[in-house]
Order: sequence, then structure tokens, then C-alpha cells
Amino acid sequence: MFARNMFKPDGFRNTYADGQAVGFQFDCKVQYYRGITLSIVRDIKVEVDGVEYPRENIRFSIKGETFTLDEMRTVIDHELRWEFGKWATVIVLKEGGLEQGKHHIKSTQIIAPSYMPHILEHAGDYDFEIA
Amino acid sequence: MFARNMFKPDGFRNTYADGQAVGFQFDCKVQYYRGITLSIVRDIKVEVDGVEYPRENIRFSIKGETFTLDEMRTVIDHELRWEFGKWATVIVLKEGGLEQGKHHIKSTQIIAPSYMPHILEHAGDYDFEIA
Amino acid sequence: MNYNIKRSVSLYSYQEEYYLGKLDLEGCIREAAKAGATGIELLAEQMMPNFPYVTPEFKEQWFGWMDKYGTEPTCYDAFLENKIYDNRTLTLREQVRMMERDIKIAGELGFKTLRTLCSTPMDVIKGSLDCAAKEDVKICIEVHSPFSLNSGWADGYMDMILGTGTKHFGFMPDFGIFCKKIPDVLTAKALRQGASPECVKIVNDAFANRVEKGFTKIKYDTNLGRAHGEYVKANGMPELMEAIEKAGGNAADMNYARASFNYTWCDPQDIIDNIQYIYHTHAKCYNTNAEYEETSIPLKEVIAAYKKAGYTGYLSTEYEGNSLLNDAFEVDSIEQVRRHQEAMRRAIED
Amino acid sequence: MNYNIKRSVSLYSYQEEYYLGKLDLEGCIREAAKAGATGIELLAEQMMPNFPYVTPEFKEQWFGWMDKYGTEPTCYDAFLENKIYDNRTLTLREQVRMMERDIKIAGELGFKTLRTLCSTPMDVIKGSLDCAAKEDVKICIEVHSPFSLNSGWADGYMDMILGTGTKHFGFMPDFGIFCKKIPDVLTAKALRQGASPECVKIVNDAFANRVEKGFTKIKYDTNLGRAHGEYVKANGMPELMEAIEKAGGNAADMNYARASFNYTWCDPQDIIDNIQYIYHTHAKCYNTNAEYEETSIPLKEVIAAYKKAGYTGYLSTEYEGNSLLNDAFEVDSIEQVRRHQEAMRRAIED
Ligand SMILES: [Mn+2]
Ligand SMILES: [Mn+2]
Repeated sequence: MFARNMFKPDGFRNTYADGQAVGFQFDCKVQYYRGITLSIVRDIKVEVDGVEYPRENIRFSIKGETFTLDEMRTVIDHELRWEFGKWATVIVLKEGGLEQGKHHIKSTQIIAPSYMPHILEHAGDYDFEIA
Repeated sequence: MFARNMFKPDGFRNTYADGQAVGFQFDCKVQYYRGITLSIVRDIKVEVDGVEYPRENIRFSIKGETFTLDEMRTVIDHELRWEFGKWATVIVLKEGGLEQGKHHIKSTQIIAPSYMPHILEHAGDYDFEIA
Repeated sequence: MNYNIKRSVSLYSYQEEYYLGKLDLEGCIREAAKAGATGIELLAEQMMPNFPYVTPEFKEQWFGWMDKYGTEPTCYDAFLENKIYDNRTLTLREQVRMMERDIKIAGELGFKTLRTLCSTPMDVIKGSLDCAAKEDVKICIEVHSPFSLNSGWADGYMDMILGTGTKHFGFMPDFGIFCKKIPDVLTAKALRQGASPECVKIVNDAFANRVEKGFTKIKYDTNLGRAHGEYVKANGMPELMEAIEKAGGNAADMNYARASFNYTWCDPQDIIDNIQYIYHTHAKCYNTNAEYEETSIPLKEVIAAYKKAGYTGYLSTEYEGNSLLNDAFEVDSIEQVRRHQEAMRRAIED
Repeated sequence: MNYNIKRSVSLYSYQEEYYLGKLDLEGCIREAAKAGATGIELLAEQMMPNFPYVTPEFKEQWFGWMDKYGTEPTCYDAFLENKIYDNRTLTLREQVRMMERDIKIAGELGFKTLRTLCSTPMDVIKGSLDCAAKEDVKICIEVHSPFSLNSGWADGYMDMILGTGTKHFGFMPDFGIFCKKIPDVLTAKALRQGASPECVKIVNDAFANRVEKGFTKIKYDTNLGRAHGEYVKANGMPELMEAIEKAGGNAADMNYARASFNYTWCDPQDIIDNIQYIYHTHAKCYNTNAEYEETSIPLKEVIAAYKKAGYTGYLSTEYEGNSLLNDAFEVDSIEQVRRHQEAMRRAIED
């Protein structure tokens, strides 16, 4: 859809909890032409420097709420729509976070609008740096 | 809860589709002290004459809608509440239905009100006859 | 001497007759009024058609019945179904929206208080206070056995009341915290199910002992399971279970022993100490005999504390004995409520 | 000669700029008006804040913008998310409620038509007709390529219209059914992605052949996948794929061959035959050149049929070329819409 512009350039960073890096995160926009109800997100895949992270390590954070991908299956709250053109944060749990320096990400959004005969897969690539 | 009165005496019958007996059915009331949202029904078990039927064979029918137990997990429609003291129909898929004559049923409702530390299991027994 | 303590009936009391189709909602209200109550408490999820929607027709009926039977709405019993999906707990805002939904129904039907369960997260209560103020409905956390006033658990809420200065949140004790004996109908049921008189005696003696020396109170802990585990341990459940085992107790004995920890005896002084924050009361009852005595709860002693404290709210009969009888007997909730209302009347007017 | 055919812009056309934050909703309306349109078509799920709630603030803004830019609402594009849970399709009443939600939003914002997708079950449409009548919103099923008018598929809906006598359901063609050529921007993208000129020629020739001899139309079938499968087979997809394979085609060639079946050429006479039931139109466009020619859709020929039929509704520009460019280029939807509006103006006023 909009692969060249799906990542927020300054959104890449390690994620801290109690002073410890517990993972890394980035901001992205939904790869579809309208806003969606979170429940139709089937998967968000993240691969950094060729390493794919397991589904259980992915968290999706929007408007102050954070969900696992499994929890998202029932999130139909209108206040938590992933609006078209707006950023949401994907957090990837990884002890210690990413190393300082340059990295390459590939992330795939798998979304199932009800009226589509096939599930939609849209991936995007980006080079980023962890400061 | 109300085990002695959970079954509708004249609700037992074979279930037909296109003239074929595809299973049997009975009417029962929710074993709790209030009406519930269908999504909190975790399981409905049915054992007839000592034979327990698999979960995949159970259908729950209320106000004209019929669900598998798996589908019920997301049914939060207020119009489809299982109201306190009202009948719902449980259908058990079984080719040919039950034989004519006397039978004994044991059915267990497994329900998870959000505020209960444990999931609730309530069973009831009944002798019935298929005409 | 006259006290301004009013009597209500929670229609929960008539659940057996309602379930069986012997009483409809109007019938329940009529029976409550006949028993002498002027207040009606409702579980909308139990008896209100089209829940959670208040149809104009229902609203008209409801206030029509209040007029017809000379009653007024007292307490709306809410259930916060915050695990309505099996894969997650609802978010805070989803929970607040659900709570506000109930507060609005309560307001629309004229209820002055709303019962919330002890499982309601503090943030959900806080997030609903504005709505409660707007609807002028007081959210009351039910002080249900084994919880108690003047406890670490209650302090958690008291801190919130004092911290926010809210006038729309408080407590509603449930008389299950004033059990001096295990309900005799529970004992009878245990015996019907095969409990032995020996083990029953061990359980009853242990209960009497807890009443005698005082219960260890439950802590405030957002993990209710943990709080409860510590509570039963501190009150001697492990020792009791061991004793039952030693005595060769069967499953029914074990069940009876465990069930005995659902009942608590608190000092009625707790009511006096906290009266400023008590806006409603569940006058729980299990069995009221023909002499108008609740067989496990010393009504006169408890109500004396309410009188001394100058309580002006409702005591609302909440009959819960049906499930202790209905495995074997017909239940007569109408008579049980009538007796309990009369027993309360005597205790108040005495 | 003058015709009463009006021009609208679907704000869908500006999705690239909206996504990138270059245009906000007001900016889109402003650009549409600047391009000469007097009608605005909206995907509320794309651009309306707080969807599905119309806040009073938004409503005021919305009508304020309509006044300010001299435009009026034309069509509301609905999406029936009837598989919002992954474990089941919504029940009929849940779907009807969702449809009615959209009809009410459309009505509140002044839209006269509502686009529904061909995946909408017939019973959901029927169940929503009363609401549509009440809101005076005409539900229009989008006749989107590869569906077509004068087809077994369209007959299914015509039967319903005639059977119910409804004045609140009809058709809205999408100009993707009037493609005489595969969009040149699609071809260019295929080549960028590695398609070979040889295979591209095979695909283009096959398309020209389909246009020449006429497309086999799609059937009415509640199983859309099956209907679509039969459709592509009848129109020679297996033979084309085989030809590409024989020519040593790569993945990009295969994709281009498959994608070519998304475009259809229907006889514009279809518009004349069905004009009584056509209440709105998506003037789909992929690339309008500097000479004001849509490079795949013969606008003059198609619009001539609308004129002959005496159409008095809107032709609403729906620019969809952005995704055929944005892998490599900046997209200028504003210019594309401007050109397309001018091209339509000329065709209408010619
Ligand atoms: Mn209570
Ligand atoms: Mn279209």
C-alpha cells in the first residue's frame, strides 16, 4: 500500500521498563486505505537484521492501551480504532533491546477486512539507527 | 443451582433437517441467578445414556440464532442474552438422532462470570423419552 | 422509640419463584410491598427485560409499579463483566464505559445507590465517579463476607474516599459478615449430601471458636485470590481440613468445612465506626424461623448498632437460602422474606 | 446542449496526501471544490474522526465546510465489517444493526446515497430498507469490476427491487467496468517490478481480445469466490496463465496477467438499460493525462450513455492510481482529480 512511508523515521528506540531495556519499538501506520477495528489485525510480523521475532513477543500499543496480538482479536472498541494515517506503536520484547547502531527492519501487517476474498499482507522495509 | 428444574420436560426430541434426523435437542435454563452474555459460556457438556458427545457436535440456539460453542466466545449481543429463567435450546449433532424410547441425560453448564475466582460448573440429570 | 431506618427487599430474594415462572417482576414487587417493605432493590441483569436497554415501556411500567405498590427504588446491583471475552480483561476505558452504563440505568430508574462487587478495580470506580455524581447515584462497594469493615481491605477504599473527597462512593455491608453460626440450612444440606455428624461438629466447633476469638481480617490486595488465600490460612483453614481428614471425612465433609469459611462474624461496632460512609445494606438471610429469628445472624444485635449509629438508609432483605434447599425441597421465598421483614421491623421498632 | 449531470469527488481520491499528512479532511474538500466538483463523497472510516460516532462538533464543521466550499454531500461509502471477529460471521441482526448505524451516519451528515459492497448479504440489505427509507438514504450496491449490470449477478438484485418495490435500493456503477485498456500505470508498474515486454504484450493482447469479443458476465451466487472463479475461467484466465508460463514468464508477469482480470469492459448501453435504478456513480480513474484523457477508460463514450439515459445524479471521481505509482514516485492526486473533473466536464458539456 504505502510501504515507503509506513515507518515513522524517529520512532525507533529501545523500550525501557524500570530502567531496563526490555525490547525495542517503532511507530507505523496501517497499510490499508481506511482506519480499522483492531480485531481484524491477524498478525504483525517483525524481522530485524534477518531475525524474525515470535508472535508472543509482539505488543501493539495505541492510545495508551497495549495488547498482545491474541488479545487484539476481540478489541472492537471504537475508541481504539487504528485510524488511517495515524501512528500506532509496535513493541517487540527482547531482553536488552537492540544494540546501538544501524539496523534493517522488515515488518508485515496481516489484516482481514471482512469483504476481501483473501487476507491482506503488506510489508515494508526500513533502515534505522538505535542511538 | 436449580438442577431439579433445568430441563424443559417436553423439550426433548430429535432434530430434523430435510426430513433426516441429524441430532437431538433439549431446552434448558441457565444455571445461574441472573441472565448472561453468551460469551461467558465456556462449555455445555451433554451425556446421554452414559455417552458423552464431543464439543464440536454441540449447537446452542437462542432467539432464532444458532452457534457452535466456539462461535459463542464472541457473542456479546445484548439481544441474545440468555435471560434468567428463559429456555434456550441445545442441539447435539448425531446422525439418525436418538432411538425411540427412554433415555437419561446429564448436562453440565460451564460458565465464567468475570468476578468469580473459579469457573462455575453446574450439572443436572433428567429421564426423558423420545417419541 | 422510632428510628428512621427503612426496609427494602432485594428481588434477588425471589429468584427461585422467578426462575420457575411463579412470580414475574411485578409479582416480586407486589410481594415485597406485601411483606412491608417500602424499598425495592433490583438486579437488572436478573429481571429487567432488554437489559442493558431501558425501553420507554419498561420505564413507564417500573414507575407505575412503584406508585401502585407504594415503593421506591433503593439499590441497583451491578455486575462488572470485565472478562466478557475469554482472551483478555477489558481495558480500563471499556470497564468504565460498562460501569457508566449501569450507573445511567440506575439513575434512569430512580435508584439512589448502585452495588458494585469487590472485584471492581479501583481505577474503574474512580473513573466512574463523575458519572455517579451527575446521575446522583452513590456507588457502594459490597462488604461481603469474608471482607469486612475496619480492615486493611476497607482502608484501601477509605483512602480513596478521603483522597478524592467524593460523596458518591461508599460501603454497603452484607449481613453475611454478621453470622454467629453457620446457617442451619447449610448444615442440613451437608448432612443430606452425606456429611457425618462428627465432622459437622468439628466444623461447627471451629466456627464457634473463630467467632469467640475473632476473625483475622482480610487485607487490601488487587490480587483477590491471594488476599483470600492468606485470609483462610490465617483463620485456620489448613488445620480444619487436616482435622476433617484425620476424622476420615468424605467429600461432603470437606465441602462443608470449606464452605464454613464463607461466613464471618464481625463486631457490629464496625457499622458505628463507618456509618458516615454506609449508604445501603444487604440484610442477607438464609433461614428465618416461625419465631422471626434469622437462625445464623443475630438481627437484634446487628440492627442495634445501626440504630445507635443513627443510620437512615435502607436494610434490604436479601434471601439466599433457596440454593441450600432446592436440591430436595420446595422453596418459599415469599414466606422467608415476609418473616425476615417482620423480624427486621421488630428489631428496628423495638 | 446542457445536461443535468453533476460532478462529485470521492475523497478516497486523496488518500495518498491524507495518509502522508499533506491534506486533512477540510483540505480534501477544498481541493475537490477547486477542481470544480459540487458534490463530496466520503469514506467515514477513512477520514471521519471518532468513527462511528458523529460528534456535534464534527457535524457543525462538516456542514460549515459544505457551505464554505459550495458543496453538498453525495455518497457515503460503507464497509460492512461482518467478520469483525475471527471465529464467526456476525449474525443477521448484528449485520443489520451495523448497516443501520452507517445509514444513520449518512443521513445525519446529509448524504443521499450509501455505497454498499457486493459482499453485503441480500438479507442485510432487505433488513435495512426501512431504516434507509426513514433516513431517506438510497442504498446502492457498487457495480464494481468484474461485476456488471445486465448480468445474472445484477438480476439477483433487480428481483429484490421489483419484489419489494423499494425506492431505497439501487445500483452505483464504478467506471472500472468501462476499461477498454489495462491502465498504463499498472503496465508501467509491472515492468518496474520485472515483467517482460513479451509477456506484457501477451496479457494486453488477451485483454484487447476480451474487449473485442465481449466479456462473459458474472453470475449471481451468494458464494462470491465461486462466482469469481467461474468468471475468470470463462474469460480465459487458465489459457492466459498457460501462455505466460510457456513464454517463461516470471512472478511479475504472472501477477500482471492475474491483475488484468480486475478490469472489465461493459457496453455503456448497460447504463441506459438500468438508468431508473442508478442513483450514483463512481467515476473511477487511474491516470488522466495532460490532454484530459483517462488512459484506460473512454470517458466520452461512457458519459454519452449517461447523457442519453438522462442521468441526473452525480459522477464522482474516484482516483485509484496512487497505489500503482507510490512504490517509486510521488503521487499528485490533486492534479489527477483536477484533470479528471475537467475531462468529465468536457464530456458532459460537449
Ligand atoms: Mn449481598
Ligand atoms: Mn468504486
